[in-house]
Amino acid sequence: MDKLFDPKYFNDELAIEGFGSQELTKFLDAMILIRKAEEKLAENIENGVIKCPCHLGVGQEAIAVGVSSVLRNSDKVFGAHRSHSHFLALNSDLDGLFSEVLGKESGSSKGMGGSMHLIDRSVGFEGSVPIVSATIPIATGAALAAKLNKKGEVAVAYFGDGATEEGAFHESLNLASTHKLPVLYICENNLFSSHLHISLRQPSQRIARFAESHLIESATLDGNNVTEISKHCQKAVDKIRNTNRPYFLELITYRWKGHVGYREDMDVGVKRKEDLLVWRNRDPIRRLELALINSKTLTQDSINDIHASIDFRIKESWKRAIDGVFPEKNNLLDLVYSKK
Amino acid sequence: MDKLFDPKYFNDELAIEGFGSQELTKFLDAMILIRKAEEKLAENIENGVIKCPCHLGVGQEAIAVGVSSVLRNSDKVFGAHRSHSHFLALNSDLDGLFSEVLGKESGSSKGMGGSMHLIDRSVGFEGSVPIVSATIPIATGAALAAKLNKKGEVAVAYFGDGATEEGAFHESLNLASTHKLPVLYICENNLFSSHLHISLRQPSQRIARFAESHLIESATLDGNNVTEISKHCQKAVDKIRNTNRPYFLELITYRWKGHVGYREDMDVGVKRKEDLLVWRNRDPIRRLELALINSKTLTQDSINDIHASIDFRIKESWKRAIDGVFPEKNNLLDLVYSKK
Amino acid sequence: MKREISYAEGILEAFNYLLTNHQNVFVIGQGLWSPWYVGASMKDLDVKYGKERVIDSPVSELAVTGAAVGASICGYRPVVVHPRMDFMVLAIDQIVNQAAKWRHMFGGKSIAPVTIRGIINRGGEQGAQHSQALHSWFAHVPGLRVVMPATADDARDLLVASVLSDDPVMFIDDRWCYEHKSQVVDIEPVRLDSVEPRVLKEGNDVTILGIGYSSLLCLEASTNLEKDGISAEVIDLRILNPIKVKNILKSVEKTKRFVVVDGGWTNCGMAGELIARVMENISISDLSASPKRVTLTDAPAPTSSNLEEDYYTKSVDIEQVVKTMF
Amino acid sequence: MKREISYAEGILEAFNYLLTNHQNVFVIGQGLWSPWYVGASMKDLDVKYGKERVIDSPVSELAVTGAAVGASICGYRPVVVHPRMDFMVLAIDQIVNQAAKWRHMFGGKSIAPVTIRGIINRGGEQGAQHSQALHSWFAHVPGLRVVMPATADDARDLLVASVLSDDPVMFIDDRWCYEHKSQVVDIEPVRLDSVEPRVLKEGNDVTILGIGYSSLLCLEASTNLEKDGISAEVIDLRILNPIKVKNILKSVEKTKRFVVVDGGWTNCGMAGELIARVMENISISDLSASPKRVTLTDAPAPTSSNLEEDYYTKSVDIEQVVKTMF
Ligand SMILES: Cc1ncc(C[n+]2csc(CCOP(=O)(O)OP(=O)(O)O)c2C)c(N)n1
Ligand SMILES: Cc1ncc(C[n+]2csc(CCOP(=O)(O)OP(=O)(O)O)c2C)c(N)n1
Ligand SMILES: [Mg+2]
Ligand SMILES: [Mg+2]
Repeated sequence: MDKLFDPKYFNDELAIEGFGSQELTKFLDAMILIRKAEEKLAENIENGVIKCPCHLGVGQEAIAVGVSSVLRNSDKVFGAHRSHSHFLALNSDLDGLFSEVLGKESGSSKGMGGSMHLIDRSVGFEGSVPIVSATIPIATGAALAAKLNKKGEVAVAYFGDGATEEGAFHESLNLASTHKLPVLYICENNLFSSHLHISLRQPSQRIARFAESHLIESATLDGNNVTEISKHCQKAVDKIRNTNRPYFLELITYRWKGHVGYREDMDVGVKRKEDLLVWRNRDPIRRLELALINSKTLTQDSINDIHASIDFRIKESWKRAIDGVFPEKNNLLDLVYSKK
Repeated sequence: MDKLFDPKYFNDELAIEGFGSQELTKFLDAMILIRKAEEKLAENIENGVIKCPCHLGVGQEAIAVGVSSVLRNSDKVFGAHRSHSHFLALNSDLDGLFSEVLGKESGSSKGMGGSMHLIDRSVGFEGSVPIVSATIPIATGAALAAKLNKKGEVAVAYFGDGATEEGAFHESLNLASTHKLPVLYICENNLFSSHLHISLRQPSQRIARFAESHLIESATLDGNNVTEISKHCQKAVDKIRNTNRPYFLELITYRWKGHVGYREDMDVGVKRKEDLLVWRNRDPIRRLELALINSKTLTQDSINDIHASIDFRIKESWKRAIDGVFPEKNNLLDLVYSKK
Repeated sequence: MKREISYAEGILEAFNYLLTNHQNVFVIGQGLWSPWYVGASMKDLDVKYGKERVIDSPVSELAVTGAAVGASICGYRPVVVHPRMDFMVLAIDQIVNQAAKWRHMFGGKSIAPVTIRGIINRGGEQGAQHSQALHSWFAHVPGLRVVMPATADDARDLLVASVLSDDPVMFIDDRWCYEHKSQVVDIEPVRLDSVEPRVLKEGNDVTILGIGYSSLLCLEASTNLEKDGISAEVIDLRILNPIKVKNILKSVEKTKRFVVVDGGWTNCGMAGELIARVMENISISDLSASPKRVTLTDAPAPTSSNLEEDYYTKSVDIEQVVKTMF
Repeated sequence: MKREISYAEGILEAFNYLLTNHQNVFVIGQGLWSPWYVGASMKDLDVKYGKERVIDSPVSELAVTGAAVGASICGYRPVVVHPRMDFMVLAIDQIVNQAAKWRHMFGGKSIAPVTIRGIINRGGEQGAQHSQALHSWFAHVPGLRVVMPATADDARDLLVASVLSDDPVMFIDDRWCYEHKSQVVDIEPVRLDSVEPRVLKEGNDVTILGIGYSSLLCLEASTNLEKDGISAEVIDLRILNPIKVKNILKSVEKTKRFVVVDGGWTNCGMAGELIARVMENISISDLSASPKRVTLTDAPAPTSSNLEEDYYTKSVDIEQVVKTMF
């Protein structure tokens, strides 16, 4: 357990038994897409094209990809402020993301939300919002709806370690545990909330202890291991669907960029260059690539092709986003109330 | 542990070793005073003289008496909606309570607060308020003040099992644990929040599990055993003063009256006559009286004298309260802002 | 066929109607399995519709409200019940940051049609933390529809309309209205956005606008004013946000005098808002006196009965203010 | 000796003054050990005064605010910093139910002199949940003093006055003011309850009242209006609760025209309140035009720069409204 928090460990190639090459390639593809999409955003934050605050999740790609691999479109997924990966892992919709970040009409929220308000209901991504912890009760309510409608839906809430310091988190866990609601809580424990390390905010680094206190089954895993996450989530989600009980998954990870914006070694004023160097060895993408090459599932060349093709998609999508139009002025007032 | 929640157990005389007869008599006196004061209130709620909502704690007297027995006047104590006992255990001020409940000028809050807003700063009772959980962060802040002023003060927060469902409770425990604040959390777990039994509100009856999740030292004890509470609190408070660390004490008890008002076997519409019958056997007063008689510390006669003298004090105090005057009309506006 | 019902019965009829006719309606909140604190307004709902659809909750205002918001996003029409507005403030993030903005910030792709029943429960020596009337706060927030009925028929029909509205609605319910009686016919759902301020009584000399329970006080005052030869037109605002003023302007243009009565505090309250609305929309020469407002005493609620007497507005206070305008 | 400082420097000077001269002052909130989001306004405080008195906190708005309230009850003078008002709504119970009522409900036997610094941080495509200006809400609450400076000298002097006041104070700070510069002399603490609305610029034809950053817009507008031959008197409200109107009434009686500009939403907002205050206190014949208000667009904040352009008030919007009154 302690090793999970120590970046010296878990740096080797992933175990890939039980996964087919197609599935593994999909994981790799999805993670690279997310990584490169966020790097594109970083580049355009730095050069000033993007004005909207962006919280990048570079380094944390395995989580969304692993979790999404076991979900259905009818499940209800909610994100937070750092949710590009949650969105892209479900729909690979670069255009929707890029345009949204630029405030364009063609964005996933029609340019009304920006980076911090993404939505794609067609794949069950029901929305992300930046008020820390706010979607935890909302996802819990989606689980209540799922329990009432008896269609076997699962609700998913993504949130960070910082969010567990908000009362809403604890209230929600109690509600889900008491009323037996089918919700999967995913805590991306990247050890930081903005500039503050978890040791300055909580008496223990292990968040799953809260699930235990609410009698919710839980596990703490390597958040940079997409195959393990996928395998474990499959079991968890099956259990949730069968029992209507919540499940809590804590995933230990690390973000490579600052809290907000494009910088690498600065976190809203806090330097952490040395730490970052070590944590980079736990790169979820490199670890999967290693496994794929060593197991001869893919060659370095085919991996290079994947990179190249994603680079191309990103370039094209970014161009479309830049060329897109802004929302009509009347949206400002017309969207406040429903017409019904 | 489970036996604590089962009213069949813990019905015998108390262990009194280590306590002097004077101290034991003080415990008894204080508990009887609280019991009879609340019965006086019940009588006057029933006959319509009291209009202000009163939450009576009959049956839970041992807790406040045990806890208060180890506190100093410089400690900072905060209560909630059911706090007559917390107030009286510190100051025996019947006049202040009775007048306050009647909204009289001579009340502890000058008639501005009623039953749910009691205060007596001379003994460190810093205030009680009925917003469930609200004084938990406030007491935590009093502990922060104590840590800063380095005078060895301890902050105390009394609250119920229901209050632990509020986010403020969890946020506070994390704050106290992380910042090492000298606060004693006292959870009076009477198994009910208004009409709802804890099993309908939480997945476990044992509240101390939350202290564990926040890495706060804790214990769960019989809440109807004044000697054990006093002894344990002495240790806890010493530890808090020495280490500046929080401590959490869960005390299992049962209230005999309804959630609000004078009724015995009805709880805001919920009948629980049978349960109450069994729980009455755990009467904290009778158990101490038994011990005192069996150990020949007091005779039945001297106990009867205590009862009689308290009856008299209550009668006199109630009369004074009834005869008291109402607050001046100008208080309404004059108390809104300070003059400085 | 007309029948007379009380406000509390109106609420109960609305719940029965909604739970019977709309499978996606459910109710959640504290006390629902023993709803003693809301009089008869929720009697036996859990027995009739089951504890799965009438859900009592832990003491967790924020998560419970958020759960209702979440369920509303997923196709349900939940009603969250907060026995007191004072407790509901713990849930403001979900009401104001989430529900009220959900549609707008997602470009209209999702809605959060939750109804929040916030109850004003004051008087009775309950004091500062159990007596607040914070309706003006919610009226301040774009995206939230705010409803505050005064009469039994409105209580019923506007609750139905609130739950059927595609927007989040703050339905504010004043315990002091619960005994008020009015005539009703069978429920015919109306669209919430079609509801305008309602003229409760016609008159010629002064327009008295009430909000919630205050409207009943205005009616009372108008009856007494008649004896003094003053014919007051009484209007009940009903919808606090988004606000509609056409009826009010028409009335003020006729009477040339305007008084607003609100049971909330003065500063940034509903009463001042209505004075401002009227002033920006009529020409000054249409008025024969400065507009006035009657509001709650600007202090926390006291407990002492002696002070409660002064604290809350009585119809005679309204009468006095009106008389100064002639 | 006079010096010129910026608003952000004014805040920093106030903190330095308070932490140096008052041992019972401490600061708590999110980000205090890395206060990048408040510009230079809190630079190095933790280094200078120690992490025991400048406390960074977990993401727990409610408990942290409550802890400050508790410490204030026990003799301290804490300043709680909320980087955004949007987050602060999670702490409303402690601000509104507890601190604002503490003195009154305990008969004056205890006070809660906490200062809450709620920051308005909008624009920059931050969107609906990171841009709110909810000052009107807090102004609604008796027991809470609400301060909203526009200028650098006020930022400094009113923050000092807030912390030294025996009442709980909501000190509202608009990021858009941070670069504003003004002349100051050395700090001479003033009593918060003696502070009145301030005439920033004298004029004869119209009174334009601003609130916080809006006051700076009003100044800008007044300069342009001069070119059109309109002499505007600009007043900065400064204290939103309890409100004082003497200076404003005097000005309106002189100019006979009144416009209020506020960066908050319309309904039950500060702008409407001031129209009501003026209307109830002057005689209608004193006005030569209906009073007007300029407020924020009644919608959640958009993110798209295209819409932000329309969403926020510009000085030209004020000019246009003023011109319609002549
Ligand atoms: C209620 C609230 N408080 C504070 C913030 C400011 N804030 C934005 S993100 C963040 C850090 C949250 O940390 P965590 O939940 O661990 O997520 P991470 O950023 O690490 O992904 C904070 C404090 C906010 N958006 N909402
Ligand atoms: C924030 C808030 N929510 C709800 C209530 C209504 N209420 C008053 S007391 C109470 C029960 C609290 O139960 P518990 O904390 O166990 O205390 P007990 O009444 O058992 O002493 C409730 C729900 C309230 N006063 N405040
Ligand atoms: Mg984190
Ligand atoms: Mg209890």
